[in-house]
Amino acid sequence: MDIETIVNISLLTMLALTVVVLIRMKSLLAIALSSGVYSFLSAGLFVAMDAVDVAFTEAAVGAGITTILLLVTIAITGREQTVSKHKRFLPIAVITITGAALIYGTLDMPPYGDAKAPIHTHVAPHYLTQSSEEIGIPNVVTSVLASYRGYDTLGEVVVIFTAAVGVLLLLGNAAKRSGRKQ
Amino acid sequence: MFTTAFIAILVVMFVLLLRVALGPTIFDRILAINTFGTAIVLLIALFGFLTARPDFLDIALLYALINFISTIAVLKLFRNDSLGKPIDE
Amino acid sequence: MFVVSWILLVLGSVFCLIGTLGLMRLPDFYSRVHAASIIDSLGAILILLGLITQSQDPLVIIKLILILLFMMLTGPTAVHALAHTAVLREKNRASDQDPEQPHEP
Amino acid sequence: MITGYFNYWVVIILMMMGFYIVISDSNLIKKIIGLNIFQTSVFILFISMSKVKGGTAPILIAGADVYSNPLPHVLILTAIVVGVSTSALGLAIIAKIHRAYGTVDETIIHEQDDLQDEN
Amino acid sequence: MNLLLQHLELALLIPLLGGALVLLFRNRPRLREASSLFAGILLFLYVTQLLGLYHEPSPVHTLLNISASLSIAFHLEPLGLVFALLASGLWVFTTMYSIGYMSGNSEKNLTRFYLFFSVSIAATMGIAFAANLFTLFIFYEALTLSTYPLVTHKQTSEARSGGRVYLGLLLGTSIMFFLTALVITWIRAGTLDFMPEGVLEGNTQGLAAVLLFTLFMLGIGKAALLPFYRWLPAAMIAPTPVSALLHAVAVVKAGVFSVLKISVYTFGIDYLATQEASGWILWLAVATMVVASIIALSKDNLKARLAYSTISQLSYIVIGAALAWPAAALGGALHIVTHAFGKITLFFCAGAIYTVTKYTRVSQLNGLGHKMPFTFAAFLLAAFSVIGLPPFIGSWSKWLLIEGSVDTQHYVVLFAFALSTLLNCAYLLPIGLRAFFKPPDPAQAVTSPGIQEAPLACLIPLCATAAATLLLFFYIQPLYDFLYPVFNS
Amino acid sequence: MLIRTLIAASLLLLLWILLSGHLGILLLSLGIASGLLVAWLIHRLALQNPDFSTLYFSLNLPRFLPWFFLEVVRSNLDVSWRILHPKLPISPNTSTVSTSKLNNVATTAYANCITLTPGTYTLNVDDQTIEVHSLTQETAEKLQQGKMKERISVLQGRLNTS
Amino acid sequence: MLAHLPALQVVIPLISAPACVLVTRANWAWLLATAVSIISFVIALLLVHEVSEHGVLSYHLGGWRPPLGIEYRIDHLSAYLLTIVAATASITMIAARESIKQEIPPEKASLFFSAYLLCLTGLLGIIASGDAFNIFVFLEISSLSSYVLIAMGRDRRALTAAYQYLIMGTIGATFILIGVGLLYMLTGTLNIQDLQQRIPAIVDSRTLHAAFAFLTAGISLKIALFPLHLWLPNAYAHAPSMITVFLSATATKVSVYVLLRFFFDLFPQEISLQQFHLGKILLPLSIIAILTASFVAIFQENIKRMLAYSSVAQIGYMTLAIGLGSADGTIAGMVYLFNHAIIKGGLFLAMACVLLRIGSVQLEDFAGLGRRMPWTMAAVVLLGLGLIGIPFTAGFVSKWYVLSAAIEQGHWLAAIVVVGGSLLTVLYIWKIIEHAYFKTPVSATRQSQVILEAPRQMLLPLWLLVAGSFYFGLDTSFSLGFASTAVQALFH
Amino acid sequence: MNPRSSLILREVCRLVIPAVMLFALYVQFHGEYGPGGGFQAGVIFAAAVILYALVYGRQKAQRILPTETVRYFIAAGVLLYAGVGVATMLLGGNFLDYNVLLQGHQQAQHLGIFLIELGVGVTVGAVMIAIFYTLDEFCE
Ligand code: NA
Ligand code: NA
Repeated sequence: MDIETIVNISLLTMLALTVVVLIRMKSLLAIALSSGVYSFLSAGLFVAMDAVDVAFTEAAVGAGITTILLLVTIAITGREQTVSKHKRFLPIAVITITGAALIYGTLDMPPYGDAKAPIHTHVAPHYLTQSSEEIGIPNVVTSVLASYRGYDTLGEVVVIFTAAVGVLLLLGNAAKRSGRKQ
Repeated sequence: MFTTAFIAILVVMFVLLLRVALGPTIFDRILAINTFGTAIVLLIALFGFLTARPDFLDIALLYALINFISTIAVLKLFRNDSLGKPIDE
Repeated sequence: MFVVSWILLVLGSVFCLIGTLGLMRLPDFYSRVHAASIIDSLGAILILLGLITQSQDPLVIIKLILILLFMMLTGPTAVHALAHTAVLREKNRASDQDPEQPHEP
Repeated sequence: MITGYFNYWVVIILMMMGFYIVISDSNLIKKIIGLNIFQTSVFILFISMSKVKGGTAPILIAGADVYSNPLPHVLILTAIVVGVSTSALGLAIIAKIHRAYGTVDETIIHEQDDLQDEN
Repeated sequence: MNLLLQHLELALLIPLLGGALVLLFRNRPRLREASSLFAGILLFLYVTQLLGLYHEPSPVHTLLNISASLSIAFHLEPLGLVFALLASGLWVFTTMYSIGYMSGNSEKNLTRFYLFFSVSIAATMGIAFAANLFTLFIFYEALTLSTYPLVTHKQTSEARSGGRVYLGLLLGTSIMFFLTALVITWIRAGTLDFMPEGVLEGNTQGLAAVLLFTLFMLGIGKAALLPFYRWLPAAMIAPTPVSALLHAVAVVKAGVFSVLKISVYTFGIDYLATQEASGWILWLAVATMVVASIIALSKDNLKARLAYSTISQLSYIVIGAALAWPAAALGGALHIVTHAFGKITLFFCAGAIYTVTKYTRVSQLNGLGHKMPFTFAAFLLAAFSVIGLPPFIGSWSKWLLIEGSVDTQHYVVLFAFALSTLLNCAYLLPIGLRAFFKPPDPAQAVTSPGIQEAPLACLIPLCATAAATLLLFFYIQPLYDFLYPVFNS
Repeated sequence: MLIRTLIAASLLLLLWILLSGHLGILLLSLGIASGLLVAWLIHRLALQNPDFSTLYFSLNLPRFLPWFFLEVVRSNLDVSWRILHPKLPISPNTSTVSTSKLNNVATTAYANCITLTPGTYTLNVDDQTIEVHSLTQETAEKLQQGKMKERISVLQGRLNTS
Repeated sequence: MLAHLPALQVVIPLISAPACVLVTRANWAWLLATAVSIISFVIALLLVHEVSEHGVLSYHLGGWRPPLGIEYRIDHLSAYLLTIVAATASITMIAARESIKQEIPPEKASLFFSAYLLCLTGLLGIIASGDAFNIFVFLEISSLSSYVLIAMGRDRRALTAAYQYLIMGTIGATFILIGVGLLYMLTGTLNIQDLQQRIPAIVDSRTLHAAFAFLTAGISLKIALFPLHLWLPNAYAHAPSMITVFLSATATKVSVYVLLRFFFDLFPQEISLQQFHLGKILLPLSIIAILTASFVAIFQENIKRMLAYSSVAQIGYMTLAIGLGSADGTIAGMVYLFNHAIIKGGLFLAMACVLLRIGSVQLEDFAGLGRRMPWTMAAVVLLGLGLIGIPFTAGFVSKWYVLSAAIEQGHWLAAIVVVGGSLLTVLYIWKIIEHAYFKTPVSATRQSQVILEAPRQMLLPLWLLVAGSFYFGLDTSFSLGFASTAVQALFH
Repeated sequence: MNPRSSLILREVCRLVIPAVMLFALYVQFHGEYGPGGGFQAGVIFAAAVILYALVYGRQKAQRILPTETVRYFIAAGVLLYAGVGVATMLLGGNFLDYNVLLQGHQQAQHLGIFLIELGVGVTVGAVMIAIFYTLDEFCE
């Protein structure tokens, strides 16, 4: 086994452990922080799988935003503990079925890293071979993101814009009110 | 050559994870998670060398810069019960 | 150069492992901070130095130095803030109970 | 077999654990965290697909000719943004729910609603 | 005059315009009622004009195509013309009668009443002239909906629950069975048009035909076959003119008219006979006839008794169709007319009695004949007609039906007719006889002293229709000749 | 003020060049623009020190680093030895050290250096003192001797010793 | 500019959303939203014309040919749906002013209308797109904005409803994402036409099965197909009135469109039906949906909630028609979708009128309303008849085609359920009519209360929908004609 | 509480916040060469502002970067992005077809990508800041 595989497997295992820990935790703060660990680990995993841009994004979001937003919300709602009134049976049934469906689905997947898989032979080669001519920048992820599929990225910006509109719309008034008070 | 370092870092991460799980205090967890950030920086830096792609260092640098924001935020929450108040109020 | 790099990496790894061991062995939060410091300081420094000695590209060296620099700037700040808050918390202990910290700070 | 599919299987397990949190936990914030885990696992699935053995990150450099597939990376970048947006919105709604109900526990909220129905 | 023939939608427009006028004059009661009456007379004149102009073969006039296979279309044919004439004619009487009745009982919401009255006549006209099953179905539903506000008119919780049963059963059966039958017909035959020979021959056999016919018969809830007859007694909560409208002019008549029309023009009488599709519907109708008669006998409430009587009489018509024999079917068709005159008179009488005395029960009527002689005389004449005694028109249709059952050697049916006739006598005659020959209840005489004959607006229509039951006996031949070709092509 | 902003901008430009490594016209001008923007933001956000203390301190820093590195190594070895020792010979305690004559920047550096050397870390900073947690009695005593403070106080230069 | 119509259809509302945020006056924001909705409608009509004239329109976003870039592909089906959504949007916005003035504080109006425009953008984008992942992105735009819009309801339950919808919707979207990812993994492409070419070759792959399963589950969640419908009743009942109008007429419809696009186009429909038994999944669920949801609707005291349950049932009709697996069934489903948008949109609009005037949509408060709000309640009656499926109304046409498709396929149970469901519809619609016309208010306060008829600005659109319900009950050349061309193209 | 208790944090942030901001801009403009781009840059920049708000208080951050301004930036980024698309349309290309922006197609692509990444960065940064502001204000 090469080191990449070891790192890969270790990180995946740790991810699973993190979630187990997270499920069992009751303190919301601890949970929010542990979700940060999950983000760390997945960023590491993305690096290990050559997805540098994704890792970068996960790092920025995980370390800079998600945890903060969770913490602000916890600040609002109080550091209330989860009353573990779990519904057990139905959820377990649902995840067993869904998981089984997915595992079943993996059986005909091209093995991990297989260069001959259709995914690596149809459209992607064009990006990798032609991008330097057609776009002229080394980061193919950026050329796909910003040019070939630039419209998706516009959609992405609109999504985040929507989130902002939503948050401002839902909570914005409180700001005005407290502003007037002072 | 990198293997040693890699394995060491992975072990460190496992143990830190254990500390996160065991606690027992919330501060133990925060400590472990904060150190986890260091471990990730090292892991990513090592990976850049393993694959001869030093581009990865930007990610490590990013973590080095902003990893402590969330730590500060948690502590702020403990101190002020809010994130936005000036820290010394 | 190669040997130097190798030594630095291995030493760094060893300190990291010792730090982890301390994290498990030491009895309370305030002591464990010291163990974590080992990873944050010499562990990180040595491994990054190992990488610096390894590379030829000046840009890479600069970035590694920047990483080191910022880590040394933010790391202790975070640890201090953490310890400071733990102390404050200990002082305000009576008021609120955290079920996941049954006996300590 | 193991190395060929290990990624996929662990990803599925992660996904299901995240999904489990979403549908089983009664704390609204924890549900959002579960949702995050669920989504992040899907991201890992996508990125696993993109990996080519012996390949490197799809930023063209001299001396490399096998690159991992950039397209899933692009898709996942978008999906991450979607995930963050969803979380932010969910948390905003939770904040308002807390103001309206004084709790973020689903069970208690339902109890309150039922009580209101009776009156 | 060809214009009249080409624009059969006029038959719908006239009552609808009447309705619009009613709405326009909602604050001026006299004008409102006058416009209602005026529309009725105009419609009647229009239909008589059509009768005069009618010649074969009549072209189908398509009002609008909804899709390739669905269209709203009208045509003229004897059965429909007769039904239209009957309905429009009786509408005039009913309107007249309502004016007297509604003001006599100081009912409220009269604008709504007259409006929906007009709309329901428009719907009836649509049924009468429908050139295809789809059009028939549309106006069948429209009739249900437009009569609902009339049934629920009193707005009491009793009225609402009556309305619920009314609407539920009629809409329910029509959507559940009628619509399904329609779709099946469309898929099987590829068309929904009414054809002189029917459209199903050659594409539907055996059990499928039986099933289809059954679906149609059950679907036409307005024909009040077992087990879907409950709506009719439930609707008795409505004011009496509405009952008249339901029982004689529009609703139930539209039901049995649809039964006949579908039997003749969708199935074809010959086809029905060869496929024996109507076999068990026949028995169902016979059972309904007898059972309803027996129930009628047990009812003390006058209008309820009349309602069950209607259920029983409707089965005559269904039997006419189900016997799948020309004479019987013709008898059924005639029975629509003859029963209408008889039954409308009976209801007018019941309404008149109620208007004057507020009595609703048979047992309260003792001795009233002397105070309301015209009313009760008319009642008796109509009863004779309904029973089927000569020289009243009822006897003609009954005779043809009996002839049909003999021709087809359905002796059980014959026996049932006999039994039903006896039962008719038993539940109808005592009402009139009791009024004339039994002494009044002394207690009642005290509580309601100044009883006199019904108001003129009520009396004129009921006398006119009663007279018609007698007079038309002698002028039935043109009607017979007019309808004959429909069943003997 | 303008000078401070310009100095900040040029330092930021330097950082940009170190990060970027590209010296093309476009990226360099973007770097200058970014430097100016951030410098302006620093001004707006009032992140500058009222004096040049940070700058002076940073310029003097290299003199201090070798000594400090050795200090770090020494303390690491010490704590490592204690962790590995089967009997875990530790005696955790808190003590205070004085920060008199150190300006804010130097105090911060002092506190962080204390934290960076395993065996001691800063718990709290007060007007004239730093509260320190030490793993053993000896490290606490060693810190009390004030060698580190001396070396740091040299770094802040002559400017202000308030 | 005609060549750019496919892009403009989506881009105009997209740009106007941020522009709307910058607008300060509530009325101007409304004006902008209304103008944009109407422009979208005009563009949709132009697209209908273009598609009828020239066949399928393909627009290469960014100038990259598919499958390299993202393609907007307008065929008959998309043009049909675009028209429905844009028309609903226009009518909703014209009617919206008064109601929103009452339900949304003026300082939030510009954000509110911006969120609405985003929702419109998302829905239009889903329909226009010919790229599986791009559909996901716009699906998220529409979903996120609808969570927000729903949460703006006055009752605090709007918040829990929105939250529940957010969770369920995100799970659904993530399932769709998994499905799309697996498809991409197997084929290397995201373009729907390209996928269609490549799927037959890999039809035996178990991964494809899994992809199909996840897409089905995800889309079913978005459609609110039984038993994944739980989010819908609360969301519709507590959302601001006009949002309920808009969403009920568009959101689930667009999800039904996605179902068709994925399973009858992306997956060649014979594969969906024969290999993956789509019909066998949809039919039983639809049947249960029709029966249970209609039944539950009967017992609702809150009319918006009643109508929401009715929507679940009506969606059952659409999926049932599609599940029949024949071209005729699918056409029926499309006609149903069109007509239901008109009828249910109208009914919810009437509820908006009622809510505006009496501040409640509880059944007991409807007593005597027929006299006090004659135009509104008359519209309720007429639209209710359409919902039941009374002839002359659009509702009849749709029920007719569903029924005939069921009988043609020999699916008798489905046929019985179709007509049985209509009967249940009679029951709950009649509860409203009975209260409005044949009951007098119980409480003295309600009796003495002065209730005005709804403002003309709402009545006009309402009656436009009523007229539409009757017009499309009589003239089916667009609703049926265009739908059959659209579906026939799918069935080749 | 003693104002010096957070001395270390404030002093360190004097250095870290500008560094993070510059790093954000670096990431913004180097997306074509390495990992990163508008989205990441926006997030990082927002993180810097959030850090400032954590240490010096949100209201101080708002005095310098008011909510209204942030709101304009939110819209401006999207408008910039979509505006590039509209511009390409007006110049005769398809929506977002950068090739019509300039003569050489690579330069044109560069310009297009530069502009849209800028749009992304502005919106994302502003959105994150706005969300933090709003949530935190709601907390009071
Ligand atoms: Na230390
Ligand atoms: Na990039």
